[in-house]
Amino acid sequence: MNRARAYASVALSVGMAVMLGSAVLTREFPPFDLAVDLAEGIPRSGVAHPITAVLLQFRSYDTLLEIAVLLVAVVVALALRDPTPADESSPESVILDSVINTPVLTSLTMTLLPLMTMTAVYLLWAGAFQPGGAFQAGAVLAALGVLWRVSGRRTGPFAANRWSHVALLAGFAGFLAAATTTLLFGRPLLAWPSSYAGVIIVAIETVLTVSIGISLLGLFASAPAPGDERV
Amino acid sequence: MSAELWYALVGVVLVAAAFGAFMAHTHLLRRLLAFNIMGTGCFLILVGLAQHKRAPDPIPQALVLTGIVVAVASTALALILFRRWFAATGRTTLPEEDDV
Amino acid sequence: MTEAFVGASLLPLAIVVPLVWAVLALVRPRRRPTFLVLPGLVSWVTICAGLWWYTSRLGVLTHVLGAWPEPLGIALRADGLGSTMALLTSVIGSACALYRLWTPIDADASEAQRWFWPLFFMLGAALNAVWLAADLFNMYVGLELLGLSAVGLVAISGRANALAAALRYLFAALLGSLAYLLGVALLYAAYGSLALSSLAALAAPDTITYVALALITAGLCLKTALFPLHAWLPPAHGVSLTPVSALLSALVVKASFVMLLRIMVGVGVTIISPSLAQGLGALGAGAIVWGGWQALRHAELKMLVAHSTVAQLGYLFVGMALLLSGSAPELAWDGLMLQLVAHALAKSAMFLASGTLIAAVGSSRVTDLSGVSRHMPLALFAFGLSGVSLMGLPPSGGFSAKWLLLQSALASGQWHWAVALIGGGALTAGYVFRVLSASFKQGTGDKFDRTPLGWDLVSLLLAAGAIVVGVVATGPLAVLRIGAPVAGVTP
Amino acid sequence: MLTMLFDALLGLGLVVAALGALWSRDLFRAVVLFIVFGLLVALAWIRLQAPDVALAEAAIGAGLTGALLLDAIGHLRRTPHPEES
Repeated sequence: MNRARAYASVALSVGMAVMLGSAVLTREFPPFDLAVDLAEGIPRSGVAHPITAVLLQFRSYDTLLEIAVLLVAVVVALALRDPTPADESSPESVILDSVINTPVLTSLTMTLLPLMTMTAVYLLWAGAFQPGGAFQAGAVLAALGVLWRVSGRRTGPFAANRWSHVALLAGFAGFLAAATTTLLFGRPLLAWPSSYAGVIIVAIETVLTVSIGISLLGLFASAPAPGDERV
Repeated sequence: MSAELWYALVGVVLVAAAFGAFMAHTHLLRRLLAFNIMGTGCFLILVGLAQHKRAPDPIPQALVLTGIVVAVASTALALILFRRWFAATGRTTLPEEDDV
Repeated sequence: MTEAFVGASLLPLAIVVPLVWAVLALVRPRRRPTFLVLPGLVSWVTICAGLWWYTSRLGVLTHVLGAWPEPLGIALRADGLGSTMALLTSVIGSACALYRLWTPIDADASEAQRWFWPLFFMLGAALNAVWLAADLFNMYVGLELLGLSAVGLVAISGRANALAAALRYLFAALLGSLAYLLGVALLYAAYGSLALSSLAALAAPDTITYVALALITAGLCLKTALFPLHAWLPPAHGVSLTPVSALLSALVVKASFVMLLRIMVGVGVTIISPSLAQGLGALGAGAIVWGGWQALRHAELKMLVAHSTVAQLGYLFVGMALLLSGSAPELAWDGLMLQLVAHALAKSAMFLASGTLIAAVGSSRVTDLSGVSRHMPLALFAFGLSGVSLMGLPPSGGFSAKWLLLQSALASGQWHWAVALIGGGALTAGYVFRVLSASFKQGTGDKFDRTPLGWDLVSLLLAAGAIVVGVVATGPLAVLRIGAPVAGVTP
Repeated sequence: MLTMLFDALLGLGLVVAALGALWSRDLFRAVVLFIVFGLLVALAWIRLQAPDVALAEAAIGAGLTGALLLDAIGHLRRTPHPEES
């Protein structure tokens, strides 16, 4: 790092801090409070937990696009590691390189496996009325998968097989289908009838949990490993 | 000063520090670290400032959840490209940019 | 079912349909899934054409997603600009898709290119999501979807220089969208809403609003590759697969520009000082000169065309300056809109034609084009035709756009922009004739590869579109004025 | 009073961890500090009464992103390109 670069960096930091700090400190009270609208909307949303209501009702379209973002990242990951048919004889070697195989970690994983699965299920279920939901549960599932993989299992949940492919797509495809079906009934996109909304949201969250878990794990597992120099 | 405003100001410091580092570093992993810290600072500002002198606001909190997932997707994508690039050239920086 | 309901239902379909095809293409990724792609293109174009037609008849269309009204919920909104860009996206997207389908499968080509189609449809959905968005955070998610799929498309050509370009593009995109998000966070804190419509009514000239708008402007200018933040663009647009280059240059960079336009004109118009707008315009003028100069001296054909994009984007910012600080904003609006449309058509045609010429010559250097005029008359004609629009010769769309901008500059007494506009035209003529004269030189050899006739066809059609838009400009312009947030503009 | 002290210390800790992650000479240490930073931010989210975000931050922000970065560094170290520590 040369000196000029360091000075420039400090100057940029200070400038940004002054600009943002002055904005934050002079902020006036906003003219209206969206939380009031939100409180009125919750009873009709089909879920009791406000964050879940925002993610899967009021701003569900954002969530739909966000799952698409995740899917794009996974697609690029798959594209850049894409094992050609010739390579498929030894897909494990790609994975095994990044393995830290220790007995402690292996036994730890075995203990954590049921525990983390239960945590994921609990988080998913809890999301309807308290902190939790598809993203947290999916992240726990992914963490489980990462542990599983790191502890040296060959048949991980993201071995490039048909089932993980289905699970990967199911979340987004299911969400998209549930979003679009409403148009057939003359309602806006994503406008589920409020009497069924609770059930639909739980169903969507369940498939999303699995898909998010698989996607996050896929991002981890499909990183090209050393020795994999096909470019 | 409320706790909310305090954390928003911490967010300001984080964004500022990470922005400087992002511009200064050429090592792509260091830039990625800076990007993630900048994002976190941005989220703290979003929630902290919105909740300042107010009840907890679920809307910015939900936005941050979305933002976290988008950030991890971008980070993972960047890492995959980076590892391919490193495997192909042995470089940790972009061409035309010197090593630190 | 009422007409208004049908029209409004087309809004989400313009986004959902490409998403559905992205999923279908992912079920079993293949290099050339012709029978999967064609119905997707047809339905996509049909929906967007319908949306455009309904907008032209009924005015601004709104679709309240989830039946949760703004600002608690999110709405999609199709004004003239939004539905025209959506139609343009489906048409140019389809042309690029056809070009790709006609590309012979190269045995050596990277396997990664099997994943072209899912990314392509995601890119199309993301573009439509941005054109039709009416919520600041929703725009952010749409922009991220767009950025990541675009980076993915650049990366899948697989060569090391494509990886470098993709990485450079990705880091610029990440920094840009984070700056934008920071601005959005401040606006939410200041106004308690994310809906553009409510912010437009509330915006006040205070510190937090200025800082927020500054961050948003900086971030979106980086993503639009405004000079001097353009360094990431030429490599990304230059090394990609030809249809990807065309999509990126014609449409993707415009997404962040349209967002900036909506925010500047919708939220900022009453509080932005004229000098700030002039500053943006000055950078635009800088882009016209710098991009044109670089295009004049670059050795490689696709890099020349990519630098031409840097220059042409400059006109958009000059137009924005005239819109925000001139005394004839209605002329500036019309000129700006035509520049968006005509450049999209001309630039996609030019990239596709360049790809054809490069494939025929087997070299990407401009000097190696000698003799190509006799063998590739159609591709060269498409290149020249798009060049006519880019340099602003009558009767093209580019001419009408630049003529309107010029009139707006003169009516506002802002002569300095007239210099940039005319000088830019001269530079453009320079680099277009550089390619043409190289092609008309007597060739040393006659070894040209055959290229698919379909390639010539799509680039010719797009180039002809860029000309026709100039001839029939009044029709599209009437639609583009619908819902325009500018005083004095009426459809 | 105690909570104010906690907030002050946590905020300070966040900035120190972030500066370490940004400027530490050793890349491995930088990533470890980044993970520490992520866990501290999770605490900050709890103080901001955002338990959902705290959960996501701990699992995704610190956990998964940290794992991804560590994996990438391991990759750099194992590969015989001695360009960067």
